[in-house]
Amino acid sequence: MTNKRLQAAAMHKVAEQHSGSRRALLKSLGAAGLVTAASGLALPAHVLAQISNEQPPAKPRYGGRIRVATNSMSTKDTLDPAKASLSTDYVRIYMVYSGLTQFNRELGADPALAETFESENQQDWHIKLRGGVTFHDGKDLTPQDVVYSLLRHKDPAVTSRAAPIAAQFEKVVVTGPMSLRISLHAPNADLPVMLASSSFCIVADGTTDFSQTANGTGPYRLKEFSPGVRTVGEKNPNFWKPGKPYLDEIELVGIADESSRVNALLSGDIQMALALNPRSTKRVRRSGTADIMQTESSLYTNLIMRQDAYPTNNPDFVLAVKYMMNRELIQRALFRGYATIANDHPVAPSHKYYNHELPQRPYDIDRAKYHLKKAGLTGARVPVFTSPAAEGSVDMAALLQLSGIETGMHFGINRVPADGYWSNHWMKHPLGFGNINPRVSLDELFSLFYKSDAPWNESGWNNPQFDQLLAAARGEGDEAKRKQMYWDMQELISEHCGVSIPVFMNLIDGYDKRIKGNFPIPTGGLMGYSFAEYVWLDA
Amino acid sequence: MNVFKSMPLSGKLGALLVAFWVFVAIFGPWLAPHSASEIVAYDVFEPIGGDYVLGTDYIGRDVFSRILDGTRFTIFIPLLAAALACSTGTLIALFSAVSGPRTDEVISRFMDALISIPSKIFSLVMIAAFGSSVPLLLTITAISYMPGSFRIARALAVNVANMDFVTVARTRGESRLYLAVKEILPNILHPMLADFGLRFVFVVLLLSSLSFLGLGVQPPEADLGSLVRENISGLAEGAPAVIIPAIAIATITIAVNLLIDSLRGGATYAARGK
Amino acid sequence: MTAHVSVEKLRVEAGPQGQERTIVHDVSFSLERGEVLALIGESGSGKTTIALSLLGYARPGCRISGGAVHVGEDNMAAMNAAQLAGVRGRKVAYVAQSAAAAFNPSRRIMEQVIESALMHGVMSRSQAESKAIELFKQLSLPSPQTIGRRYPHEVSGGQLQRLMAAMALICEPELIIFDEPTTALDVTTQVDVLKAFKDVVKAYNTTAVYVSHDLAVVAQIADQILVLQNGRMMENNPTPTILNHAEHAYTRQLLSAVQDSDSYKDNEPGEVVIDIANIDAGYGKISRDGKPEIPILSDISMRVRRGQTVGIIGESGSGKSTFARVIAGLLPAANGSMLLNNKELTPAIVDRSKAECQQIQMVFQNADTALNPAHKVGDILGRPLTFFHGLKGAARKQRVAELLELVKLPTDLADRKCGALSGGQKQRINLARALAAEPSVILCDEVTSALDTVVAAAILELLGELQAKLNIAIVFISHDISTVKSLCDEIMVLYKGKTVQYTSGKQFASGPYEPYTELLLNSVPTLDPTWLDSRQSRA
Amino acid sequence: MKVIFQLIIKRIGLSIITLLIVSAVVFFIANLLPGDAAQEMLGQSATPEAVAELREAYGLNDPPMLRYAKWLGGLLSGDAGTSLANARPVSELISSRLSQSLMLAGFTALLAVPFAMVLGIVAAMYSGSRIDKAMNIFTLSMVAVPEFLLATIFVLIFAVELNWLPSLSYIPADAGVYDYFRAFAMPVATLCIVLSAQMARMTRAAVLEQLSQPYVEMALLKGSPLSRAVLRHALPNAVGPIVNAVALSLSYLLGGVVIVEVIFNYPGVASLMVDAVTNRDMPLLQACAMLFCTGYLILVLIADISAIVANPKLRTGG
Repeated sequence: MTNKRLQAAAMHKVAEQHSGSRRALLKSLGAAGLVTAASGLALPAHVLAQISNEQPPAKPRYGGRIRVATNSMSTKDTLDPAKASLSTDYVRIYMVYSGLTQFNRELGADPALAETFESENQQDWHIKLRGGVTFHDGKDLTPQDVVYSLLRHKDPAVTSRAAPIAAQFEKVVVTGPMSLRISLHAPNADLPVMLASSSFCIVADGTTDFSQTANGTGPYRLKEFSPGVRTVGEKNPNFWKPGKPYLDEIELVGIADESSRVNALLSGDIQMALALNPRSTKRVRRSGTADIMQTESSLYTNLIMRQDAYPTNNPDFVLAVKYMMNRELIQRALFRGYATIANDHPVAPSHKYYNHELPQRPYDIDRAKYHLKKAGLTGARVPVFTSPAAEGSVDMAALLQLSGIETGMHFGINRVPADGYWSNHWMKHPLGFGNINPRVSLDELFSLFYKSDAPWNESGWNNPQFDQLLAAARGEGDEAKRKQMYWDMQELISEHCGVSIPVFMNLIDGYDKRIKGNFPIPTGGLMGYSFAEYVWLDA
Repeated sequence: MNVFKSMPLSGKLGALLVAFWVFVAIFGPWLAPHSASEIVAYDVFEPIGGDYVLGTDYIGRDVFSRILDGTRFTIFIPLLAAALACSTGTLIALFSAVSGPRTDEVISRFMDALISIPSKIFSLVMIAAFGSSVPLLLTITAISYMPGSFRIARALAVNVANMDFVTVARTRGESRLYLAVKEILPNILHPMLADFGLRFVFVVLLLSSLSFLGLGVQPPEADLGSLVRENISGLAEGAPAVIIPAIAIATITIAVNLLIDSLRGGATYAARGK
Repeated sequence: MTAHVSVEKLRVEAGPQGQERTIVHDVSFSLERGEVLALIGESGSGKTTIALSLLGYARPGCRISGGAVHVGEDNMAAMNAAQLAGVRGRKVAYVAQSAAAAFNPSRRIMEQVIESALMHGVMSRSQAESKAIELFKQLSLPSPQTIGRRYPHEVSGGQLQRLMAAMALICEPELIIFDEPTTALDVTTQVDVLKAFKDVVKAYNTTAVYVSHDLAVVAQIADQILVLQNGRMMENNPTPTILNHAEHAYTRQLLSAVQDSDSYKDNEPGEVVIDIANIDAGYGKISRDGKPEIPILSDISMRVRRGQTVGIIGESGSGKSTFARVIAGLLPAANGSMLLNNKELTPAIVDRSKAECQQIQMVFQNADTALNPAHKVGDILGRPLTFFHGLKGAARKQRVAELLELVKLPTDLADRKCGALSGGQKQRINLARALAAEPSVILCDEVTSALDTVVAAAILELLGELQAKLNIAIVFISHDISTVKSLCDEIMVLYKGKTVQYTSGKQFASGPYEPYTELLLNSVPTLDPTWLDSRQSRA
Repeated sequence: MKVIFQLIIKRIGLSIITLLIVSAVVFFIANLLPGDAAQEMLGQSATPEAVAELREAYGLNDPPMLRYAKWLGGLLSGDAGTSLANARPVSELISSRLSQSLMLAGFTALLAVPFAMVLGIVAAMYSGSRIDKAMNIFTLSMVAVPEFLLATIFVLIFAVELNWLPSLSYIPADAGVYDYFRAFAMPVATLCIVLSAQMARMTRAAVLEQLSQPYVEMALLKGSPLSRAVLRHALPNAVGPIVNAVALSLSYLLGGVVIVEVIFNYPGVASLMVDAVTNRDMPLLQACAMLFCTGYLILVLIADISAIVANPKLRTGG
């Protein structure tokens, strides 16, 4: 299939970029058992002292200006890392700011502003900052900036998006001229990964006004910011990564309409585009001037069956619906193959803890009929809420409706506007769709979405056994046991939880072929939103 | 039939096309070879004349079936909405015309206010508030185009209200209701019919605009505008999935106007709303 | 000497292709240079159509289908559009019936008067303007130097009509067509306008065709008269022959309708139906002393008895129609008193009872606008029957038939809409509707002025018969002094909202007269061709 | 001139009433919207506590009438409020977008109005002829294509295939005439087609009505060719209804151009208002509604004034 070929090509390209010294270093570290690639990162902290991505192999070209389009923009656009909530924001934040750590392509975290990131007990973390880092306004980076940047998330007035995570911080204190300590309420091995998210990027101490200015340490300085219109960044000559960045200027815009985004890419008005539709890939690749970059991710759109509502609280109904999911068709028709079949749990096959012994749930109308009959719901009419906000959910619902007719029940599709979906519909109806972004750590993913008291326990699932396993896994030192626990949890979700996850969707970005230095980082499109420091424009 | 015979050629063409589309709208769902939501082919955007008469759409559904199924939305919602908009607009205009200047002023200002709210944004708010459904789409489009109808009907009604025969009825001591319904209304019906045709087109276009914003009829159902919208990515390769529904919309709106133009003998019509 | 203008077997057809009807049948006539021909006939007789064909023009929907129209060397019927444009306005000019409508309201008078001169390039702008001013003087227009700077709505109807003559004469054409140029004017104005026309035509030795329905007017100006009926020539003879030895019966009928009778009415007075005393009425705010801001009527008193007709006479702007509206309650009087059958009558119609409304019925001038075109005759007549007398079904039908018989119309008219009826028929229905209410007084506002002479005479006759039969009171409003004289028991002359003279019909027949009444009486043309020349110009 | 002055004074008074109605209507229907700015701000990660706090901070816990009164009070004292979504003054957000919208509207009007007038006048002059029928079909076809399709077709042809024009309407900071032309060509063309049809049909109707007036016949009988009779005589008198239709059509250019703004990524006020709805940003939403209403009223006023200027009878108060 074309898509396989493409993937291979992409991998090949990536391999090229990462040949040489950097690749060798990683390999040696891996051999030493210190790097856990593509994982929930429980690696010893001193490994983070290594700088990755230091010297790209191909000769980068300096200079040039590109325009990059994400899939949204509005007056809600922000320069405040704490408020960043959409892809456009993430890109903008990573353009202007740096974090203590940053994501790499193997789903791990590399040190960034933190030179070292160490902990004995995974509860008290000691951080030594990189020296000689300056903010865009010339001020030196100090531990006080970091303390301020982390603790402001706990201030309700800041209305931070990361407040639930920041709640784990017990104390953040300066311990030396360039060092500080983060004390957590409970151990968490994933802290370095969590701090790589854009929310925890470092701002200058005392900054409260983010409406017009952004004073960060990132690769680009803010030149222009008009919410809902554009953001322009110009090269930061004092960026702390020597030799970077490459471009003189990046203009960031949002183009909500996908076909406009593709057209803009093909007509050369933009050089990179986030989130292309699988259906557009053929056109883009045929153009000769542009290409696509595919990022396999654990992004998924799931059907939520609330456990506190009738009839979705009936376990047989849940199973019936899971058997009605025509995963192959969804993967093939809806995503043109740019998706990986999922097994009703949120762990992607590429994950190291993926339970590959759990049998794949098939599309099986007979079994669906059986369970439906057992639930006494044959012939029932159930409304299902979908929205363009949850990518692909509208078409998935249409397919489900067809399966439903075969099985002997009717799903009434209720498409509601993307506008207000998350606050007003998500998790509020017996049957509706959700859309969950990739999370690096399974602990974070399960804690946020599947634990009985998780803030976004989408289906209202309550399984004490799962909760116990989750708590145990967090503190489990033995890798094999830990893996077994995560396997068990996947099975529990797949068998009992009121969510059905048909496929994981691959992220597709479009880019002008002159753009070089790009590779997938699975936390999001456009290299985990952090393309700005990596790419250059070939002549 | 006499009416038909007396029409100019363009009117006959319009009438035939309208009849054709109304037929499709009524019987289309039964004539469709496939279910409108069934994915029948792996290949998307297939051209005309393959296994599927009008090719396949963006996920491999049968375009022919989807058009047969979707036409009824593009015919009946605008038909009803335009009828609602024109009738309520006319009734309010009649009331306004026979009421005192103060009531008239208040109603007119209120209508001005409604006109100035962009219809797409109004729809966005209403659909966000109540969720999309055919009755709601009807209500929204009717409300959006009612003030325009009102403006025209009021202008006509005020003219008629100054005619001597209305004065005669006034001197008889007739009630306002009688003046409005029996004396004025029959004389503004004809121009309002023309307005109705215009409004029909506006509703068709508003519906397709709404589908662009993702606010149209509930999937898997799709009106013709939604078909154009959902298959727009096939435009570059000239997919029939996007071109045929667009042509269908064009022929429907043109046909309705040709028909109505010929019914009023190509006469002029008064100012229009938004 | 060859004829200057000759029309041979002119045939004009109307209607769409395949359904033509002939509206002018083989009309022929010829004129010497400087001669004036009058085309006379009722509406629909084809007189205007013939006149327009002299300009090579047929109104939309009509076309000249046969014959020749020679003006000098040119055959107007055989010229193309460009040739016609070169002749019109320069060689042949046109004076339209309503100058108010034929002047472009948005352009200054001078522009329009000299337009044809400039278009045809016969003189420069300054030459044309001085020529126009000269013509204004000749046509006895006030302030000839400046009147051209005004807009059409800023001058009076009589002045406009003369300005239009100036417009026609600007290029000193060989032939002028006057199309009912004085019909829309008040009698006192008509005299001056006619005189001006006559003088100017004589001064320039212009050939003229004068279209009119009024024999008395024509008698003053024409050398020969062509009588038309239904598009056919009835009689074409020199004026004295027509006036004194009319050959055709139709001509004689026309003559008799103009013949001034010295009869007057003097009915037995019945009891007083309406008693109006010291009425003031107008528009705008009413001041403390009961005078409106814009007064129309002041201090008017009138008394109408059963079986009597009171005539109200005045020119446009005299307030005579306003008076009818005041009585009907459409324009509430500002002060003064009104008694209906010795009972106080409230000024505003909204405060009147149904019975009071029923007692006073109004008949409007223009039956075209007074009858709802959407209703059937039966409904128009039936509505007051139901409304006032509660008649329904067969009883109502029966009464409608009786009413139709009463106004001498076939009873099968009840099922027809009034759009297709003739002017006379409509006016009868208009009258019948008023009678349907069985009122004690009927207000007739210019009921005959939109009708042709012969038809008008029939309506007046009917009115007299009905009054005798039903013993009702009539208020007869008109600008036509001879009609009022012959019809009314009492006559009131209004001028600028005030009563000039209020006297019995008997007295009115003999005098003495107030000066204004005298002027009115003397302004009515007679069939004596010397009448106009014997009048002294007022202007 | 006195008449116009009086008209303006009267209209300002009535406009205030209309604007009040608009604000009340918008406030009412916006209150029907589920969720509020606090929820939208926090989005998917909202916790009830955080929402409650933000709600308090935004003053969303006040009863609706009080909030409306506060907003109205602020507006009367010249303060349109602060955007809830990004804490910038609403006036600032709007002013930057408004100039863009006005520019788009202006260029469109400059092109569409004359184009529509020519179409309409020609059709009226040759009414009933083949030219007229062809124009009728042409104008109908123009409105019959959904504007998003039209815009996309333009982009595919002129930007993607031919590469003549940019697919996005960005105006560089140091833009020259050519840059403006390139940036505006497609959005303006799209809107022209959407709007011209209607205006052309109205112009035709208005001119046709004047053509049946006696003074036009008079002009023809004075020897004026048809074109002169139409242009010099009929047209000035048709100005009233034409400008009215034009005003109504142009009022679409402020709030109705969402789709064009989205497709060409043009930062205008229409998409600003859509943002305001999405973010439940009431002060911004209200301000946009006021703006559109004012725009509409100004257009109608201009139309009425032009009708008066074109009509000497109204002009002199006769």
